[in-house]
Amino acid sequence: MNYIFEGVIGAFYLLLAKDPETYSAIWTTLRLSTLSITCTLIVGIPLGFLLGHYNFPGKRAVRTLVDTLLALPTVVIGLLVYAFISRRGPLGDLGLLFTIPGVAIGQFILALPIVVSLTASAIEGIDPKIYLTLRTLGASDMQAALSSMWEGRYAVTAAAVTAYSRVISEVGVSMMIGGNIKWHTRTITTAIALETGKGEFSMGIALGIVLLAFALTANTLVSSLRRRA
Amino acid sequence: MNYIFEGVIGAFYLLLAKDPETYSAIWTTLRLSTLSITCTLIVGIPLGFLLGHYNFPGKRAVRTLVDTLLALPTVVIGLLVYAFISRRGPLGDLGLLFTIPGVAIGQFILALPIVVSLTASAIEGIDPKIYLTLRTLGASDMQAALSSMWEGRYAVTAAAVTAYSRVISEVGVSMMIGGNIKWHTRTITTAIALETGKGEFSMGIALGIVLLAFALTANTLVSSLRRRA
Amino acid sequence: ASQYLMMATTTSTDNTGLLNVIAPAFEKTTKIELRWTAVGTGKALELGKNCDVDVLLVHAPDKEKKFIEEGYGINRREVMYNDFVIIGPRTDPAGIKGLKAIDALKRIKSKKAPFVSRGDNSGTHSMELELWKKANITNIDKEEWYIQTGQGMLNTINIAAERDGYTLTDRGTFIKYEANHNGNPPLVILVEGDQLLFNQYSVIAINPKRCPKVKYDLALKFIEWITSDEGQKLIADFRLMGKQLFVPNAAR
Amino acid sequence: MKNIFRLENIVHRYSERTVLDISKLEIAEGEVVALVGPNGSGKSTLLRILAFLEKPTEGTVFYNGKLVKEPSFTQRREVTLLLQNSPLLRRTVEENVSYGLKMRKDTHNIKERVKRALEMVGLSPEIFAKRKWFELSGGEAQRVALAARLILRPKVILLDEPTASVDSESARIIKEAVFKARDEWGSTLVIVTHDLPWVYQITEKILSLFKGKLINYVPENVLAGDWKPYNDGLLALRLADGQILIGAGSPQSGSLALLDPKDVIICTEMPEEDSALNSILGTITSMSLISESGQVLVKVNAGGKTISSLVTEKSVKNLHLHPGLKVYLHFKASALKWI
Amino acid sequence: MKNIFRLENIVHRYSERTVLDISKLEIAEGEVVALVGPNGSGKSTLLRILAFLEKPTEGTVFYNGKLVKEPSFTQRREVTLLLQNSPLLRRTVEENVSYGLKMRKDTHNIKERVKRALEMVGLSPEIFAKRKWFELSGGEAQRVALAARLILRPKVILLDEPTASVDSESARIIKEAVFKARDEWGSTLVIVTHDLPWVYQITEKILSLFKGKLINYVPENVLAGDWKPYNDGLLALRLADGQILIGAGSPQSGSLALLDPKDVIICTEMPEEDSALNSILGTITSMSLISESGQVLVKVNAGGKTISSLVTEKSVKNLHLHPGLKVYLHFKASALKWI
Ligand SMILES: Nc1ncnc2c1ncn2[C@@H]1O[C@H](COP(=O)(O)OP(=O)(O)OP(=O)(O)O)[C@@H](O)[C@H]1O
Ligand SMILES: Nc1ncnc2c1ncn2[C@@H]1O[C@H](COP(=O)(O)OP(=O)(O)OP(=O)(O)O)[C@@H](O)[C@H]1O
Ligand SMILES: [Mg+2]
Ligand SMILES: [Mg+2]
Repeated sequence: MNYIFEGVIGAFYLLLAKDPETYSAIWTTLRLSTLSITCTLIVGIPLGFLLGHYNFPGKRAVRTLVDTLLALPTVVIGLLVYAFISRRGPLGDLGLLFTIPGVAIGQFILALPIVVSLTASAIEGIDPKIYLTLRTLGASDMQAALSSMWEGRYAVTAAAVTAYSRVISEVGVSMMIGGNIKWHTRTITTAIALETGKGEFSMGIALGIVLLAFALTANTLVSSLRRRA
Repeated sequence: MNYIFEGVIGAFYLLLAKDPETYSAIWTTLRLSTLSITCTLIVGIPLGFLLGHYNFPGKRAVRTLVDTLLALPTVVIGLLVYAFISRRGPLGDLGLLFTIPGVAIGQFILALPIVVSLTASAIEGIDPKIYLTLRTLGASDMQAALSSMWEGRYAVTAAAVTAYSRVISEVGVSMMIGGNIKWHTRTITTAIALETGKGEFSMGIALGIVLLAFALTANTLVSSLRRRA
Repeated sequence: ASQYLMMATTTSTDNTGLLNVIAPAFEKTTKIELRWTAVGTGKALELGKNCDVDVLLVHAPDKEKKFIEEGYGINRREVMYNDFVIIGPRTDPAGIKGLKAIDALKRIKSKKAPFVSRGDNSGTHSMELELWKKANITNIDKEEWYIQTGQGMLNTINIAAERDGYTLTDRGTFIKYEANHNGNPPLVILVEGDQLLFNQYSVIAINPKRCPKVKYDLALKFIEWITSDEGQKLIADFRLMGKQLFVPNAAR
Repeated sequence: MKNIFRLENIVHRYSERTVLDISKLEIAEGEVVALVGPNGSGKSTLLRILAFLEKPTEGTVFYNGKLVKEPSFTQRREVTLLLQNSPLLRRTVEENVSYGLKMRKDTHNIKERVKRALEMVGLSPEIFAKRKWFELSGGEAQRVALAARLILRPKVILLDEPTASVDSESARIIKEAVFKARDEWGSTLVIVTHDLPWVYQITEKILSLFKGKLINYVPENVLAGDWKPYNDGLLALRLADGQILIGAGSPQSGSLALLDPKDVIICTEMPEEDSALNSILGTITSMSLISESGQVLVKVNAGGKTISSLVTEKSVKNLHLHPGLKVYLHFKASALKWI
Repeated sequence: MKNIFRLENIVHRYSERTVLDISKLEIAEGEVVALVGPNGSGKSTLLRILAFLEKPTEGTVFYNGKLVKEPSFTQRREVTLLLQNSPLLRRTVEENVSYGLKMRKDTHNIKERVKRALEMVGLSPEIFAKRKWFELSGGEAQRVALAARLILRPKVILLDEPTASVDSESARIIKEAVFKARDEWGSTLVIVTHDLPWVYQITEKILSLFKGKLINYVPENVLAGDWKPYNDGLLALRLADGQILIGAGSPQSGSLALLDPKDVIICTEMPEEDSALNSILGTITSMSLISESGQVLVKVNAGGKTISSLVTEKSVKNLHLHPGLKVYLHFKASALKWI
């Protein structure tokens, strides 16, 4: 119980005293998650639309496959990406190991099924008459796709929020690919894992609260955007 | 690259040769995830309905809070639960630490925001006229809630699938609360983490494939249920 | 610093805080930044095999020798040691206090007292398995009292504390654990000082012949520095709770 | 007769905009009430309040003599509403129709009852019972939704444009079904429709809403336009063909003139000059018999506006009125009511 | 005149059920076509095919003389369809109406054009432009959807029940707006409606669908019921009041009799006996003038069935027909067509 109490106080201390290690981790988390979520949304939302909107043979199978990939553990993603970008892997020359872009690749793989699956569900939930309406008003395929996403914007945002949360709270990929290197690839979550490993439980909780504060900021932004729309 | 190749072969070996350690982990994963997802759905779906359906002051704030809790890292959840159920914690006498029910508590905390948030989105996506229709046909509050969930069944299932995937792929809570104790609380994911830590990367990938096979089975079941409805 | 050196090391060197002292000093002297990833010994060696790091700081002598023999690494130098201790509840239900390591394990087995093993192929785990072997105790994998955690040292100690069990730990981590409990931990040292419980840490440079891209020159500089008087003194002076954690023993 | 609904001082607002303002409204048990009014006049809103789906912003609702604060479950179940463009549930037709009964756990002989309800709205159970909700045409869906209400044999049936997209033959069947409900089960009916001939056929009790207010006129003749001051404090509206309508009174700006069809007399000749008397030339476009009342609703197109007049069958006969005939419409300037 | 649409051998099926079966259909440019038929006869399906939203299961569609396999983007944009119960987009009224123009990147003077489109459907831009999609009544929403189509000034406008839930004054405005489209922009119009008097008013070209097939009769008089064999190979249908309708021909079982209103003669006296001639007593319920054609559609209720007759204004005058009058309807047994 004390951990929690000390953790709360510790969180305030870290944030208010501008602890440089903590701020470095926050900054890394921000850069990393922005990079990975941007890529994921750019690729995932169109794929989710295609999967949710069109009927094609094997659609159910693809859907089941995507849902299955939701269960990919982060460590496994870390291993898979590592196999490719390790120096002896096929992409070793790119020097992506222990870098933020490298971790972003893993987080992309992690978040993509979430975005695809939930966007597809969001699109399926839209009244099919809406799509017909868009077409009768002369929307091109692309315009109709964008507009029907706008019609289902709450559910699409939910997909994005879920994926973003997954990305900032994950530790397996960041640890495996990023290496938790101090000042460089240490994110809030890998810092938490480190502190917990050291037995510094209240520090772990304090950093956890810092992460939640970070997520709260992001969500408040999203929520105020939502309100405007 | 070899890791992946060896991993695939290893997965077949583990499954076909009925490796007892692997099957023990599969069985633990099954028991644990069934317990935690059941509790989560029982609590989370009604809460999600309330949050999605009713308008009340502070609704947006609650929604933002739930979305923020989506970002709770598993290690932090592990720490929080540990603080309560450790022998020196307030619930220490229940002896929940290093047991499956103990881990289930943590996974419940992990999955609950997912179910609540996505169910709320699903409910918000339903044409409000549907709820009115249910009421005009004489449905009680409870019946109308259940029926409107049925109307949004695709999105509600998506919430459940996402939460279940999160539960079976998480490692932080299982490690922290379960202790990854061989033959007892070792799940597929904690086994993966262990093998990876040992440097047995191909074994980690093999176990990852085992987990995916597990998830595929579950999703195929869900998908065939979906088809019937 | 424009140049940096990538090191893979075991969790104990990082968790105790030693590297937080060494890295700045090294950079100050050589203008080379030290970056490290703290993983299990097994994983550290695997990273080395894949040429993903430049240098290793690990503690599993047998595996290290194999690593060198297979040509993955060169220039192995011993750096420091600490020792392993067997810890357990103050009440010591199995009564092992003061015994030799082998006898203590035999006692634990006969009393079926809970023994918590890391079970993760780490240096500590390798040492533990060796001790069981020396005590001629086999087939304990499925015993009710033999708990395998597959986790890091501190978590394993915590599990042992929760279970009122015994475990084998390196002294550094135990001091850290003591510190976490403000010097009054539930588990205390019951067996120490046995010659068998010696824990050697070494540095290894990755073989540039196999891995042309590794920063072999920087790795050599690091090895040279850590085995130098300056490095060795830093290790000797590193203290937690006023206790020394590692004993420098680099051979000249 | 007992009142089933009594509404007092009902005001309903959507974000500051008042859409309903009814000081008193009584509906007797077993009565058939037609609710008419232009788009946006508050008809659907009133039905939602009567169905306890919405609470009025202000005012009190009495149901069956009892003040309703929170409608009880039984109260709610006694009243059913067919929403405007009612959606179907994502189930088969059969499940849609039986839904209400299942919720009531009243499943005795349910297959048979679903069959009969479908037949009541003119849908063949063999063809439609197993169809999915999206495998229906617009009118078919509308009728399934109606069947889902009729099967409940409720005390009060509120229907929001039940025949909007239904073909004429089916409309007839539906009208019959609705009457069956009143005659056999004694249901009270409130029906919103734009089909005025039907309204006149089914009931004498016509509630006419206009901008949220109950008015005493059937809004057959709503004379909107640019009313301008004229001699003697009168107002004038110029029609497209140059004729001038004259009204008395002092309306507020932007208000509309209403003219009760009963106040309009049809003549075949030009009457004497009288400044306060309108006498407008137009062509009869249609004539409809109003059920058994022996009255005929005559619609006349005068300068692009349609003005209706309610005349007796006898005068239709005497005047030899017929569609296409040019006639004069006479009504007093004071017959125009302003709202 | 040039054909804008030519359909050949169109068959459309939903999971094995044939809902449309048209061997040939031509629609000329600038024409106004009314599409009528009972619920489920395939009207909406046909409109979806004309709007290129759906591909017929079999058959070919020519648009503007060209065979359409995959409709080009331009082709699609030239045709707009108002869906039955058209949903609005989850945006403001203004954004709904301007959506099509924005998609065309044609945003010149857009505010003004939105205003005019709203006025065209009788909605005040000041009141409605900023409203959200759900802040509208049923009829208001319907009119916003229509405005969103009219603003595009398309070559072809397909309207699926544009006046279904619209009040009579607004219906008049909409009807005017639709004509403006034809007269000013030369648009081709296809209108689905159950409002038959309107149909007769607007066009001579009436396409009548019945169970997916084009038939040559306006389905005013669909005489469904239990037709039974009678003397001389004729068939008979007993009405509720005991009178008997007689038909000739050999229909398939379950088929319906159609009677063209033009084939029905109204008399005020009982004619001579003739076994092959029907002579049914009924009461006139309504009479409507058919635009400028000088004809009047007279509806007669005979034994619960409504039978329409199309007569000249002159004979209406001569016979002194008026609602409420009892008349005899004469038509040959062979005038009944079976489908
Ligand atoms: N949810 C809402 N929010 C704001 N305004 C609304 C809402 N629902 C309806 N209105 C407005 O309230 C008024 C009354 O609407 P109502 O639906 O009761 O009209 P109605 O008489 O049923 O019209 P119609 O014949 O078109 O169905 C209209 O001006 C409408 O724009
Ligand atoms: N998606 C669908 N799947 C299966 N059957 C359908 C589907 N849509 C329509 N139908 C059926 O096709 C037939 C024609 O439907 P359509 O909507 O074209 O009729 P309609 O003439 O527009 O009728 P209404 O006047 O009721 O709008 C109907 O029998 C209907 O049940
Ligand atoms: Mg309405
Ligand atoms: Mg239709």
